[in-house]
Amino acid sequence: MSEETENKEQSLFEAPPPAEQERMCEAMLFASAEPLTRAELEARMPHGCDAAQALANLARRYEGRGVRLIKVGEAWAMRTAPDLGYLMQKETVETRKLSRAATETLAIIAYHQPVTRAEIEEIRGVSVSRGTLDQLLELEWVRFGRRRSTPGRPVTFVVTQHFLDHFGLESTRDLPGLKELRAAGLLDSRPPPDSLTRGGGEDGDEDDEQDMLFDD
Amino acid sequence: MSEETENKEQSLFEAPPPAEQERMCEAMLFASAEPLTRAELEARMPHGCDAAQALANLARRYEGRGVRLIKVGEAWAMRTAPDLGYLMQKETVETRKLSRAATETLAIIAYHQPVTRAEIEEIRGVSVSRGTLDQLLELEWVRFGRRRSTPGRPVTFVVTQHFLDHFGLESTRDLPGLKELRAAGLLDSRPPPDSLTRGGGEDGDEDDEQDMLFDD
Amino acid sequence: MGVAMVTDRFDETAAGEGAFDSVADRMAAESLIVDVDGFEGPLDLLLTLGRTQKVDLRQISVLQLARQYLAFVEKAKALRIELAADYLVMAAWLAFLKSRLLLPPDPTDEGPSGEELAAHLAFQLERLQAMREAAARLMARDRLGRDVFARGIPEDVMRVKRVIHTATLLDLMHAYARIRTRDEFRPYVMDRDWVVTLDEALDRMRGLIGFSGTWTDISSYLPEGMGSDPARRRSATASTFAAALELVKEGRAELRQSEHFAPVQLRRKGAADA
Repeated sequence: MSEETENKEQSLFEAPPPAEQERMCEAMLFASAEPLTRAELEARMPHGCDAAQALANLARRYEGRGVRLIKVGEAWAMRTAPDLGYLMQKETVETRKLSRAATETLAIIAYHQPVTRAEIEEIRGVSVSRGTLDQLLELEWVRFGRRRSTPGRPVTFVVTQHFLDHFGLESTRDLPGLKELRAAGLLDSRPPPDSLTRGGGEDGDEDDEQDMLFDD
Repeated sequence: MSEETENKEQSLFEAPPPAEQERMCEAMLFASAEPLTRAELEARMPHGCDAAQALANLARRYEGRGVRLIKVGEAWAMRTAPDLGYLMQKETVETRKLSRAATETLAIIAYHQPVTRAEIEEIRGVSVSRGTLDQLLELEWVRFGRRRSTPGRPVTFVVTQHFLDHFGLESTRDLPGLKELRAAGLLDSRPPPDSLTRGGGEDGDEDDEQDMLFDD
Repeated sequence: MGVAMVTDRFDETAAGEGAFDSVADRMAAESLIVDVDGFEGPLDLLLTLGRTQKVDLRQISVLQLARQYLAFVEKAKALRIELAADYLVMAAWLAFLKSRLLLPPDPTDEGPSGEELAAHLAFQLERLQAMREAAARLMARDRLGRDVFARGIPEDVMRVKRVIHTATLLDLMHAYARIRTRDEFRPYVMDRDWVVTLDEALDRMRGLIGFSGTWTDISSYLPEGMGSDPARRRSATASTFAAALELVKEGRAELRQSEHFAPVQLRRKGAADA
């Protein structure tokens, strides 16, 4: 094909103007209760659309409004402004209050992910009951990550997009106090200084592999 | 908590500014699972608010946007703009091979055009179902040609420019003749194995019957 | 000498706050013991005990903490409260740690020093405390469904399936070749539409023979319309003749031929000679 025909073809599929693309993203995000990724948006838009630009425009447009465009991991969602939460009492979802064990376990997974069950137990100094992890998995705040490439290939746990969405986080890098905790060395994996570990359950060597996920 | 009490205290004296009331309605209408009446909105808003004004402002603000404020009976709701309804569909495209009956019919039209339905049937040796021709017409590979000036003035079929484009032909004259087909090994003793897979039999007559079965 | 050292060091700490410690330890142990079940394991208990020191966890006296913990365990024993095994394991470990911290380092011992062990315990406590605070901050965030809300009337995305049919030029060639050469590779079959079978002939003659009292040329028994198609006529003649023989065999008919190549004649058996 010659260049001329190519150009003609391209113009046939010219993307809609930016304002129109913004409208499209607005409609799709409004219609969805779940966050949508850029790819998901573009898959439904006409050929040649750039959702990234439309999303940026949209985020600006909704600044300070009653609803906002927020980023959740790799996806985007419209959510009500947090200061107006009190108006939505009718919409409030009664969630079972999480036990202290569950909230601590969740925090450990979020800040230390990917983390094995043994590592969670090492940090909390107590064994993790099956129900605790089940509850977090059921809430879809936590999922199984990759297996560790250490002996026994233990399974790891990581937090999910649901978790980010629920707590209004763009990514795990935005976890409150993450920087300070890291600076204080409290997110390091520091194996016990000897083999005389208490409880006898933990395997010190296993921790060596636990490099911070957040380093990237 | 403190914000809420503050709001309440404030409401004792004066209603929030109009822009704030608009934000409130926006958030409530976004989050509500059903349309809300003006009374329902005001019941949730601080004392002294005028939802009617806020709704009017909101309706104006969303004019021409991807979502609109609409009235449902006595209540209000936010809905996707009707012209963007197509974005709420996820189209999955499945590619299928053209049926044998359709391929044969198409081949006959390409080699013998303009050709009537009766002529196609004579060449194929079996009747051509309406569905087969409809499919080819729908694919825009075939269109109606001139009527024959014979008794009954039967309609003829010809292939389209689209057909030529799809098959990479300049004209139907480029279609190889029987000699070339034979030279290319396409006429060797037996039909190509893939054409036999469906019926499984080697009996030509049986194949014809199969064709008719699969015509639709 | 070792004993002297212990006394020395113990005195060092005891001089300032030793007496207070023991009272505080006892009081702490007594108030906590009621709530053993409320603790999430020994580390949690240690953290709670550590808080009574009213210092930053980084400056915590692990030695004092060990004493507090051991006092707690003693108290529990005195009250005949059964502690879970891991509390006792921790007690044993802390007793070991205490001795390490109090005794001068043994040059033959290759294990970690008491200070190293104490530092790690302090780290663990600080880390647990940090995670606990992080959890609280996390739970206090604006949360979806409580402070922040998603779309109340989500619109479902309809799934539309579209089928595209395709064919290649080669498919087209194959198809055309198949049609145009159908006869060439037509397998051999007996085409039987011009055949008159023996059964057909027999059926026909059984119906006719009853009326045949006189000698009749066998050719008159052929089905009608045989004249035009010689192949069919041959087939009909053969099967009619065979059927005639069959009738003779059954004793229902008689056959005769006056000479070679003369017409074969047939009549009903038992008919009177003409």
